[in-house]
Amino acid sequence: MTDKPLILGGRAFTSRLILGTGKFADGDTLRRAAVAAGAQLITVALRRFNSERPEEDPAAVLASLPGLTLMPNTSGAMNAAEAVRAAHIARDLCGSPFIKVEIHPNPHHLLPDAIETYEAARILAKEGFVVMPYIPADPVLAKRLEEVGCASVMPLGSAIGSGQGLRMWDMIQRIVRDSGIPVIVDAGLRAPSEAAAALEMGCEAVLVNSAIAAAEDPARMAAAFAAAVRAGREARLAGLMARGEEAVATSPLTSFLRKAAP
Amino acid sequence: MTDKPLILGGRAFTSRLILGTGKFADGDTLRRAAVAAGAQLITVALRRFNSERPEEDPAAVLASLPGLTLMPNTSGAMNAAEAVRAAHIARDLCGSPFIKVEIHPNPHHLLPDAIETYEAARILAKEGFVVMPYIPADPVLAKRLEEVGCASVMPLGSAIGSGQGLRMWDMIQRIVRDSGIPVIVDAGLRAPSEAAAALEMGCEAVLVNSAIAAAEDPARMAAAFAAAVRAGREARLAGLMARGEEAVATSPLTSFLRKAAP
Amino acid sequence: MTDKPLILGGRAFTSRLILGTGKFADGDTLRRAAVAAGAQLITVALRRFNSERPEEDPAAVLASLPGLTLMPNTSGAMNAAEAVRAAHIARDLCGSPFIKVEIHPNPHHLLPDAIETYEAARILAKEGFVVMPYIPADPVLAKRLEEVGCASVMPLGSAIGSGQGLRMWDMIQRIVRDSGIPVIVDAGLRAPSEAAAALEMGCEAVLVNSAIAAAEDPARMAAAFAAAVRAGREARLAGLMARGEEAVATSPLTSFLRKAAP
Amino acid sequence: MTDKPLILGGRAFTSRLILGTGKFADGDTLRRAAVAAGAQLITVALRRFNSERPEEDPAAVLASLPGLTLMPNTSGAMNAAEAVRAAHIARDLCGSPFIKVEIHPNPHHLLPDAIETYEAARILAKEGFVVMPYIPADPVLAKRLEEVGCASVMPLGSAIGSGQGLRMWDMIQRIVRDSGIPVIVDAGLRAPSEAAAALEMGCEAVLVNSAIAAAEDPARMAAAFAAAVRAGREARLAGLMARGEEAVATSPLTSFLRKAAP
Amino acid sequence: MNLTVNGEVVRYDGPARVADFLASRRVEPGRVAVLLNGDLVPLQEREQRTLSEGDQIEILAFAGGG
Amino acid sequence: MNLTVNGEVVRYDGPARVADFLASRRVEPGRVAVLLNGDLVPLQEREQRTLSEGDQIEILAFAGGG
Amino acid sequence: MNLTVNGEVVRYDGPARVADFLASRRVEPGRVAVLLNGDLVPLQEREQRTLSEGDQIEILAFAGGG
Amino acid sequence: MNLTVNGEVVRYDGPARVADFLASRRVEPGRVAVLLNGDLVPLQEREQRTLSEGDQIEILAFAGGG
Repeated sequence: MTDKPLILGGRAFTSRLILGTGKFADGDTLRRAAVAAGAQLITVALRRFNSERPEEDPAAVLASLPGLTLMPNTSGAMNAAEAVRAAHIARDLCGSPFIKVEIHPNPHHLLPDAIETYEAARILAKEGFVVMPYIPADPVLAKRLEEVGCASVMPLGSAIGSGQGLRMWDMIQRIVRDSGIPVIVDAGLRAPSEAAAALEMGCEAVLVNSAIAAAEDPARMAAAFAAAVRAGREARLAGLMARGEEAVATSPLTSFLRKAAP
Repeated sequence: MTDKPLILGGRAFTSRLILGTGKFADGDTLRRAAVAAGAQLITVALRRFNSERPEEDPAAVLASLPGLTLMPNTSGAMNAAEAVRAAHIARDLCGSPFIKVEIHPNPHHLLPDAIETYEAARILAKEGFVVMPYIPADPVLAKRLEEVGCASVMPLGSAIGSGQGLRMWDMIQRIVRDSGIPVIVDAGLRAPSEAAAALEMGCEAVLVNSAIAAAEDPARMAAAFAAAVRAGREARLAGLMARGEEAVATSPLTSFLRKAAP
Repeated sequence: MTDKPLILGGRAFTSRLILGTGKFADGDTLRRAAVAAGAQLITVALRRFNSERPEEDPAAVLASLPGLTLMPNTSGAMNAAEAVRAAHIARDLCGSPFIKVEIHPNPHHLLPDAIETYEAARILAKEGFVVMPYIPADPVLAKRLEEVGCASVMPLGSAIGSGQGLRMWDMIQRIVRDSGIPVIVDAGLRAPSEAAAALEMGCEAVLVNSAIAAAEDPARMAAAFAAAVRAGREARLAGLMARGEEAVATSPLTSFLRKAAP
Repeated sequence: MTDKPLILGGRAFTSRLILGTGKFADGDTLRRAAVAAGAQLITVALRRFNSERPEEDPAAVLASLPGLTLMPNTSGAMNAAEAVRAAHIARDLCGSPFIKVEIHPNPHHLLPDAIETYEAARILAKEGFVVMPYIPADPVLAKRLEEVGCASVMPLGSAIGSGQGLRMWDMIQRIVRDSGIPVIVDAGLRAPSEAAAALEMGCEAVLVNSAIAAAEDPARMAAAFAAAVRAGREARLAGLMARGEEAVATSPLTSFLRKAAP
Repeated sequence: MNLTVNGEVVRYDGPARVADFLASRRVEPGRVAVLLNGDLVPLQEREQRTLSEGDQIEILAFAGGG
Repeated sequence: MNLTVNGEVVRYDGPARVADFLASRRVEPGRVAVLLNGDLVPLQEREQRTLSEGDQIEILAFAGGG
Repeated sequence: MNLTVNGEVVRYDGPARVADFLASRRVEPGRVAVLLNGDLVPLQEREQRTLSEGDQIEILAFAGGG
Repeated sequence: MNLTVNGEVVRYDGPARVADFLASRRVEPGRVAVLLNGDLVPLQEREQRTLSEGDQIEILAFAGGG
């Protein structure tokens, strides 16, 4: 039961569960969740430094864990120029070439702006970043992002933090079918079953944050997601049965029960 | 991360994946799948003895595996009387008190007959069987089966062998909410993610056959189902986040990116 | 654009929208909704007479409308015997042979009891009633009810009054495919589009109550349901296009736009 | 039961069913469908002139019908420049200021290109066209198209010609909630019920082609769509009941049936 | 005499025929069904049937229902 | 004697005990259930019970099933 | 002269005005758009504009489309 | 001198080097990025670059984010 690792920006990841670090109650909860998730790629956001609460820095909280790669996001950026600027700041801060391009001008639905995201991704890919854009589930956009050098595309399952799961199933499936780069579902997942479903349909990984941070027991939920992601991946490799419209018997429908009667 | 075992008929099961034995290519494939699934409860069907192919008997094939409990089904029975008769024959044959009551008079859709199933279950429960009825996703019927002494109810996810997954989600959820006995999804599952979802919503186990037997690599798929079932169970115990209609930010939406410009 | 009428109990109905009379704000609202719906078959319930509010009787409220057939229901009955008793009382009261058999012992979900409903329907059909049972979306049960002489089967779309629409789509479709008597969706519809969908898939009528009574403008909503039911029926007769997995161009994909450039 | 007309480009339309003219068997079938649909706005495509089959021109076929506005599409355009060029040609040909901007570079899924569509729409709106872009169900893109002066946005229900209906329901709902211009569902509808549902959720119109042209009886189906669109619109104006999770009784659940027994 | 009417004990001293009793309660005859000690009393029998001490009477009518 | 075994008529002239009959058909005793004229013949009774002309015998085993 | 019309090379020796050329091809003037070497030739200019050897002409019309 | 630090005007009279200023605010140097009048000041330049009256400084750090 061997599997190839997930390759992003030339690095090999055996974990297919990317962990977001927002909304955790405290650093200890985050650390235990990260361990339970077996996460190797971790998102962080930029904010103004607050000298009163320096311990909030998830990079510091997780510094002692081996084998983590940081992926800063550009959250807060309203357009391509701001996202490019955020990427530069983030790279200065942690040295990681990974950048999650995330441009969502509307604070009510936090849905990504296709046009600005495309422009920022194009520029940052040229500059050598490992660009991972958070995008609408739009197959044409996904293909264009591949063409300008993105390392992956990360379509939303549903709105950030909504927990509505894989509402964009149809379009994600089309993205997967055409994509030459890894497709990673980002945002909206609520349950490990949804993460497993994403892997089963051919996504290469999922990015989960709220569903773990807002669980009653975040570390236990992180472990559940990790197991579900592995199960979904294994199922993909094991070849799912075809779906049919009709019933197909699994037991012999013999008639001896009638005939046997005297 | 501890969990209580699943109790059925006074026996404790740590595995929540019940394996059906139909449709496997051969005994070896079945045996390897059973091992990979970690199955402790296994369904078998009755048929007329065929001296040409005695090795087909799954009870014989799996005899060397420790800790298995057999659960014969009454497949082929068209009414309560025939199902009761099948149960008697099966108990004579293997000694197991478990019986999966399965009465589906229509060979096209193989959907269960509520009235005959109820009658057979009532009789067999009185006779001391551990009765596990395969039923429509009907909450009132489920409650009545509990009242006559069934050990569990096993509503269908969708039609047997169709691989359409958890189409009956709504009604299964209502059954789970009201039930004092374990609810086990039986029939229709195609993917490990669906099994995980059943456990997440509070089902105590799933019964899977076609999805494993008809996978390209049955043993690998069995392992994937086993992992997904555990993940779904763990997620249930870890407390899933609430589902919302609206987006909720996971990253700070600060405005420094704009203000920073001179 | 001709259509055959719906035949129930030997009577021909040109309207395929059956109206429930519960929950209306007052008699005038009910009367205007009934007119707007063009209803020909109307459900009513039994209750103890209240001399303080005799005007509540919907049969009295609607007495002036021509061409109405009353269909009392057995709501409140907890088992077959009570439902049979209610049917006798109702027939004494209005003389109509129509009876909606409705047995839902659980006041939380109001879901029908398959076993009691079957028993009551069997008895009442023998006694000559035009039996219209409210049932779970259970194809085997539906077939058995046809065999004992019911005039139609009325599977639920979703729980009574929940407005969740056609959640039981799959099983209703199987009922329709096999049924020799009219299938009528009863309960759970919220929007005219759902009523249209029921007719499109081959149901012969729908029974609507809450969606009209609880609308902001009940008469206008009744008219909308009536129009949608006719549209759905017409669509059924006009032959819906096949559903596909793939896109199919509706416009010529010519290349002159490129070639035209000098 | 009055309604305001739909205003697009300063013109008032009482019909909310826009008809596409592709795939019809012949001109007569198209003409009868257009009449039955009551269509006031009609899409046409550009192609190279074929002197062998001049009668294929739908503008000629429909010329005798009063009150029709033509809306050429830019089908075949692979990018913004080609779409702008197609718009110019189309305006020269029919004089109509309406243009359906449709840029789908991938012939397999025919999904729209957000970036090129945005660019073409921006240019054409500035030039004074009444711009109606066919778009992915992307709320941010929709808002930006409104800001550059589009007359409406036309998100896809599902892939063109697939007949999969309102798969993009969630995102279309978000578009409707935020939009200051009419939202029109274009592509993928198969059944009148789906058109009604679009209007119920607040879309101002639908564009239908394959579902009518590929029906067994196109004129009858056109009439069914027209009726369903009116029903959906009326339902929107009549105020749909709230959707709930729980059952709510429509009949009194009195207990006289039990107490009455001596 | 004392009667139990729709579950409540009431005193009634008018004429004993069911029809008279119903009239005393302002009941429109064609709009109700009557159970006397559990048995239906159809409209045409209400002039004949009489009430006695302790009888249980149910008067039922239609109400809105779905 | 002639027997009907799993629906087919067969000629059998061996010893009349059920156990002997089963052995003649290469049946592993613990893997089948036996119905003789519709009645179950448990394992422990197969040495005693005997077959007669015209008996109907069903020999049943487990097969794969879900 | 040789022209490329809708992508095909054709020989044309009639009068050189666009309108004449269109008439030679049985085109109803109000039902087509014309591109001459990539530029639109509106209806009112087709009497003036003339064709030359090697010109590329596109004649476009409406077709059914969604 | 007066500086605008993360949007707020503050008085600062310590040594003018960026590194000194950061130290005065108990900032762990490797955990922040610094923008001086909109330009990034990388870690290795903070010993050289100095602050002047009216400068705008942004000090940025990582926070939890998804």
